Amino acid sequence: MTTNLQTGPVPGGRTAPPALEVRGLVKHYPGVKALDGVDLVVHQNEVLGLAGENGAGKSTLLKALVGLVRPDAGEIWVRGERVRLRSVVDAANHGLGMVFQEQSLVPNLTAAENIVLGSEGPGVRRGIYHWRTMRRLAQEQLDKIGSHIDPLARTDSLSFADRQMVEIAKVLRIEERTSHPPVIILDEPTSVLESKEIETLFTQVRRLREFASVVFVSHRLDEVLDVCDRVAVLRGGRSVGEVPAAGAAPAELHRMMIGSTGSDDHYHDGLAERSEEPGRPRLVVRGLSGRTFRDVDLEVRAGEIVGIVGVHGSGREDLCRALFGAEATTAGEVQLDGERLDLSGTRAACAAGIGYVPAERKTEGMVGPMSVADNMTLTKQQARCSGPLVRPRKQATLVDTWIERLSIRTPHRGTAIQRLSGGNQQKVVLARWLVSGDVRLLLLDHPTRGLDIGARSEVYRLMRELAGSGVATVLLADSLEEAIGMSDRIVVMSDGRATTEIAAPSGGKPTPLDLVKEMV
Amino acid sequence: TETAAGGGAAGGDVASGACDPADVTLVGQVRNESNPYEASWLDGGDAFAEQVGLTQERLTYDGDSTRQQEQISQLLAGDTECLVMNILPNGDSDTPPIVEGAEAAGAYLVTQWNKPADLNVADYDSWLSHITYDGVESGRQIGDALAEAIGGSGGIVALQGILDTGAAKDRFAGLEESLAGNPDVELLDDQTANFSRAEALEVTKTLLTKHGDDIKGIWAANDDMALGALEALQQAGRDDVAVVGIDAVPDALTAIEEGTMTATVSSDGPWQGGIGLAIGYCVATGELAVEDIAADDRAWFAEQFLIQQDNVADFVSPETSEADFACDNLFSRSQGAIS
Amino acid sequence: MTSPAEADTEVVQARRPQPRRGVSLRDAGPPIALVVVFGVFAALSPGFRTLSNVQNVLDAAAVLAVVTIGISFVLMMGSIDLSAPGIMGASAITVALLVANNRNDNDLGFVGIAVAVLLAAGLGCLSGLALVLLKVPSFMATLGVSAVGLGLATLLFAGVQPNIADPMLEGWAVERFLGLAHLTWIALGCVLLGWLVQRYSRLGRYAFAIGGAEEVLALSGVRVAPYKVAVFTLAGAFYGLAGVMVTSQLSAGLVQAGRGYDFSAITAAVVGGTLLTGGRGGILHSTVGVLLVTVLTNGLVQVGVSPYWQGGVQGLIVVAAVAAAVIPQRRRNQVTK
Amino acid sequence: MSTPVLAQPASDAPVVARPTVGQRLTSFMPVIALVVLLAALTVVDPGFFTLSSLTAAVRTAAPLVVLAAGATVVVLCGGIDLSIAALCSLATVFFALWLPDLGGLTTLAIVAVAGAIGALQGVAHVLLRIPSFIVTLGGMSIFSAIALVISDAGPIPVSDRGTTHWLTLYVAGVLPMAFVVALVVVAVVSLVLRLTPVGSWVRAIGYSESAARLAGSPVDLVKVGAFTLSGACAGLAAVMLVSRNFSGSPTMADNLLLPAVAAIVVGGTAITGGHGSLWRSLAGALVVTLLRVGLPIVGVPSAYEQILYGAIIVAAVALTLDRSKVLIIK
Ligand SMILES: Nc1ncnc2c1ncn2[C@@H]1O[C@H](COP(=O)(O)OP(=O)(O)OP(=O)(O)O)[C@@H](O)[C@H]1O
Ligand SMILES: Nc1ncnc2c1ncn2[C@@H]1O[C@H](COP(=O)(O)OP(=O)(O)OP(=O)(O)O)[C@@H](O)[C@H]1O
Ligand SMILES: [Mg+2]
Ligand SMILES: [Mg+2]
Repeated sequence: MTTNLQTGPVPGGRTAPPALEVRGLVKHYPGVKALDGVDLVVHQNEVLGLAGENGAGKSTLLKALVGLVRPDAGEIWVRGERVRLRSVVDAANHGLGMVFQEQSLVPNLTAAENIVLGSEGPGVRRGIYHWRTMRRLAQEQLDKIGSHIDPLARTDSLSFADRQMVEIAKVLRIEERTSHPPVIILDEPTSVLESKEIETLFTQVRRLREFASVVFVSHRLDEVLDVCDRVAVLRGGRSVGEVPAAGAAPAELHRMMIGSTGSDDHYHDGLAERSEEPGRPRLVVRGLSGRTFRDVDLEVRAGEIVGIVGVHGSGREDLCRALFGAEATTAGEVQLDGERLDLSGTRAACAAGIGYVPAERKTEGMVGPMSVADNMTLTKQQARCSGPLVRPRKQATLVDTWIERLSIRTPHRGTAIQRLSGGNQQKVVLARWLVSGDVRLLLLDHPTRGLDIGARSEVYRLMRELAGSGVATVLLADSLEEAIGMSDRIVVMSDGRATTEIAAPSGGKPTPLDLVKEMV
Repeated sequence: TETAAGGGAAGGDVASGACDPADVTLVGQVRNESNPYEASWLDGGDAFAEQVGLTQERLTYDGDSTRQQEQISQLLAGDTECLVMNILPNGDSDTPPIVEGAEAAGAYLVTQWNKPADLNVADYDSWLSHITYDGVESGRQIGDALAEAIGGSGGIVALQGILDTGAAKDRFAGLEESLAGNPDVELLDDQTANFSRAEALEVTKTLLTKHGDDIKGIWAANDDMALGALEALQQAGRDDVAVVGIDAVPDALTAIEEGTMTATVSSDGPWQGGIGLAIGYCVATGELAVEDIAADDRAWFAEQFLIQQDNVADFVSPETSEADFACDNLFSRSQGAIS
Repeated sequence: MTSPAEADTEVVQARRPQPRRGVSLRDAGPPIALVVVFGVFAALSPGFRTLSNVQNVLDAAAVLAVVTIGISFVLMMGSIDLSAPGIMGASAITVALLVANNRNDNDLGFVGIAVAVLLAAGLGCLSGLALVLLKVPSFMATLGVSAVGLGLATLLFAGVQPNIADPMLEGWAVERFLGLAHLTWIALGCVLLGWLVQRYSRLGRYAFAIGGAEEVLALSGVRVAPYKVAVFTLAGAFYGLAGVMVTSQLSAGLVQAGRGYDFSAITAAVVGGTLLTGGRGGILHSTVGVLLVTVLTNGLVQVGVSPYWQGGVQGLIVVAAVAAAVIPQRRRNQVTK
Repeated sequence: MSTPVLAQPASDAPVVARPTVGQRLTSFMPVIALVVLLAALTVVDPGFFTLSSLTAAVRTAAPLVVLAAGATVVVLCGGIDLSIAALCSLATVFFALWLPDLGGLTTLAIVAVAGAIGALQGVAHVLLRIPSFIVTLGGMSIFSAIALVISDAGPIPVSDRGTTHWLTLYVAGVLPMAFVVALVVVAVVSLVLRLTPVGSWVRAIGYSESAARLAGSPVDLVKVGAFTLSGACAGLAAVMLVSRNFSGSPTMADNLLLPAVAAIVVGGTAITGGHGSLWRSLAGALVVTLLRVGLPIVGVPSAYEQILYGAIIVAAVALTLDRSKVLIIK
């Protein structure tokens, strides 16, 4: 097979012009070159995968394609015509629509309103809402993706996955907007979905290919290769190449992304380094009950990683929050290293040596406008203070060390964390619990959500390293594979109860199927 | 650390004013220009200033004590050599700092309405005079007029002014005196409506539902509230209730003329605006020496009249004549010293 | 660049709720508080529970209701509006000078009222423009506009109280229909109008959405600036009408017609369940809040609480009512600002 | 199998994020606004720009600076304190009542009690989860009522002026002591915020309270602390007012609420929390004071004064707010 890195319109009218073409796109941010001359071609009726490390510039590129980022240089061509995209509406009129990496729905509106937002068409006539029409328009979109959500439900009362479906239904409104075949851009749509929902999504993507082009971003390379026709790779803001999906291996893609080889079975990296002997029980939970979980017993030994799996609504997230003192409990007792744990608040939990990485990074994990350094040292003041006073020098050294150790891509420790790519933000959040070196129990809620393979391996390595040094870890994994790969033991929760426990030693890992059977 | 006197021309010998009449600066300060009484006060000041060929600097502080103090200290930080101030302090507590400031800067000061009882004008050189109306007397006068209007017996309600002002307290004390003299008149309720027409409207409505036909009369600590009460009565379709107020604002006089309101007590805004400046001007230009002002004229009650339907015509257009402000006639309206 | 979906805290709190339509239990706090407060006063004071006092309470709520409806749209957007005193003052004086009055020969009647409301809408629009064009936070923009309004009113006032002689405008406060003053019916009409706008107009729903997640609207290609300006303009118009209503009640145009209405309206809206952070509540919530506040004011007089204490007791009850209303929704990691 | 074409990725040398000239300028905007206003007033009335006039202006501004400084920390935490003015009035009454008994200790007692009252509001806010706007609005009316009742609805004269005399002195003959105290308050609080972790906690809470809490920051403690400081500052401002007015009165400071909040916003502190500083509020308070006293003194008629005041504070905020820090303006 040959590589086709196209840099211009196909001469001689061999075929129709590509649906979308990008030439030499450049975008600078203070201190970062997010895009450094990206070239990209999306053909009609194809699904193009876009891969690249965290911070490679994928989101920036895609935002430029829907008019949200004004590029410093470069050209965008849509169906053989050069366009300047000034706004989302502009882009939509050219048939370009996007599902954003971070969810972008208005929480207090109905699903129907969100779906038609900005392009209500007959749903709003002369500024007056026609709820029936609105509902019908939304229902049409929801039917397309086979979702059974009530269009008049308030969006904030929907589950995360349902909201994702609403987003997809919303972007499909593009079809209604232009007569041309649209280009639908999906920026990491799967990172928060479960396997069943992912399947639905992929069915949609394949359906879309019949009449549209799709750009698809994901850090799960197997997924990318599964659903895409072709995969383009970005690195450091540049296009570094592309491969046809058919027959390509994740390892190959990975090599292009980071410039060296890596393996896809990274879950098992470094397994050998683990000591096989978990220590004494560190966390002991007895009959803990809360709003969404009941009578949970759980034990985690020092140096052990325990995965908790369960579907949405199983109560595992609230259990984690309760252990961290961020959710009220109604009954039960928790001991840490034999001492009764104070569950009255997050501060007590931190003081006891518990660390928590929340799933909602953007609102709960980090303080966007504050610097990387401040975010990293927000919890452990002894890490940056001598006595009551902050020591900027000490803080700087410490933060720089961790930026180095976790290879966090940031222009400077003083950069606002919101300017980092998602993966790098996550590393900072993790680093928060590591800087002081006194954490005994880590509660990780989807710690690898949105991370690229490299960062993921890094996080895995870190987790193992920490486990090796005796830290007990509770892991709510991104996928069953991750749970299986990383955990020593897996607890299955359903309906608020811990129902089963499955051992997963490095020799005898269960299969995902084994788990699914227990979960439902 | 050392002490500095805040002012420019500090502590001169103020008693012997020797300013060129053209050099005198006239300042009148009231709460705001958005109520008719105080606007007419400033207009009276303008009229006096014109009379002596000067202009008056009009200051307003929007009923905000701190802002009044701020303006005065800023004013006193400028040229105070021939400064004459006719001030309406926002409350009793605002008077001492104004007086002290003026004394330190050597500016000629006349205050009106509000003064703590224990602050003695004669202790100061540049605080020339304090003028007020006898609130207890006015409160009692309209109380009596009200009692008479309802035939000497029956229930009344009182609308008090801003509770922490001396005027509100004095006037209410006057009402209590009147009640003592009219044992058959019963005070059913007293509420505050903060001297405000709109608040008086709401409070009166509520009192009307609470006490119903028992209310025969409404005693209001000023005309604005009385007018609000009149509106409430009109809206409730009651025309059997007598209403009294204080201040003689034009609308109240009209209401008395028409017979909807029973009585008010005159306060003469234009005269007040002129007289304060006139006293200061006469002292500043040397036509009057501070030591020549009689002790009784340093703090005095100005003449006031109970206005009822029979004499209202005399007050509809209050007039001040130039003669009122002549240097030898300044204290002609005195009803005696404030005891 | 705005980041997409600063995902509203609501999203975070509502972790795994049941899909939900329309009204929910968490809205029930303020109405319950209203019923309780009403019940307590009715038990304590025979004067309170008379029909005429209930009419009186409704009449007394009229102006506050109109102001609160206006402010609710602004609060829904997550902005704040302190311009009511200035705008009401300007409109009160304007209408008093345009209808039959004792200062000039104007007798424009209904047109005068319309002009006053338009002027008020214009002042409201000014707040909106300062917000979206100069990017001045609404707190300051509206405070500035309030000062401008008071200045205009003082200029027009010119030292002489304009008293109105227009029979229609005077009649609004005096004449009754089904036991309620015309002004009260006007206020009820405003409640209905506000509710329809909130529920069935793009302006209302977008105001709601702006409070929920402004950035998302931009991502969806909605230009929020015009809607913000429109909301402030609408609010201004409501304040203007309220100014006219005060003028009708007092038969005179007062510069201070709107004094204190800014904070009472915000209190009423918040007591009714509108969040100052935006995105929750609405006209009906605010109406309940207005009734609660008015019942309190009236009840404290009826019960005979000393005027010295009334303000304090009212403050205490407001805090207690809000506390009671939020207790059922209290969560560990809840954000309260 | 294909051979992917590999291009060389750009080596991204770490760039140190230095503030640009523009960014530096925005942080000086409050001062620039102040200077511009002063210049404008001087142009209108050259007599305004004299040493004694400026001295009077900063002396006047002192209580406002202190009030605004305390409330700024609450605003930085994302809340608001509407009770400062009423609490300050109440504190003036306390001062006048207690002075005969406590003598020289009165000042300390007032600051402590006002701080404790502030703390009480903070506790109500964090424990009951009532928005600070409501708690402090309630506080405002409750404090007013208490002040009215205990003062018997009238001013209470302070005859012993010795206790507050020091506040009326001048440093080096020109700098009013009250203003120096205000500067010290601003400086000390700023330093505490800067040199201890409290500063980043405050900002974290202001920007994102839930993230701060999940990072184990002492959110509730810091908030209660902010309200305590705000209350204590109201107490200190009360002492300054008493030193100026020789009496305590139940409504003395009531009208300082909006100017104090205006000072904070004019300084460029985001009313939504997170971004801002006490120095900005200091400049803001001076701007507001100049507007309050300057406009009438240079001879602007009352009606136009209000219009100008409105226009200028809006313009000042337009100038001072750093929009790169505050993405969404509500
Ligand atoms: N608004 C911004 N201001 C400054 N820098 C930015 C901004 N947005 C993105 N960047 C920088 O541009 C680079 C590219 O970011 P981008 O979000 O496009 O990465 P990405 O490939 O989508 O990463 P991820 O897989 O983590 O989502 C990163 O280094 C990021 O820090
Ligand atoms: N069939 C319909 N007809 C009219 N309006 C509808 C319909 N369905 C939904 N809506 C709109 O959707 C809204 C649902 O959200 P709404 O804002 O009312 O929620 P809420 O429960 O009142 O929220 P909150 O508790 O925040 O006040 C309805 O209030 C209404 O405005
Ligand atoms: Mg991205
Ligand atoms: Mg609702």
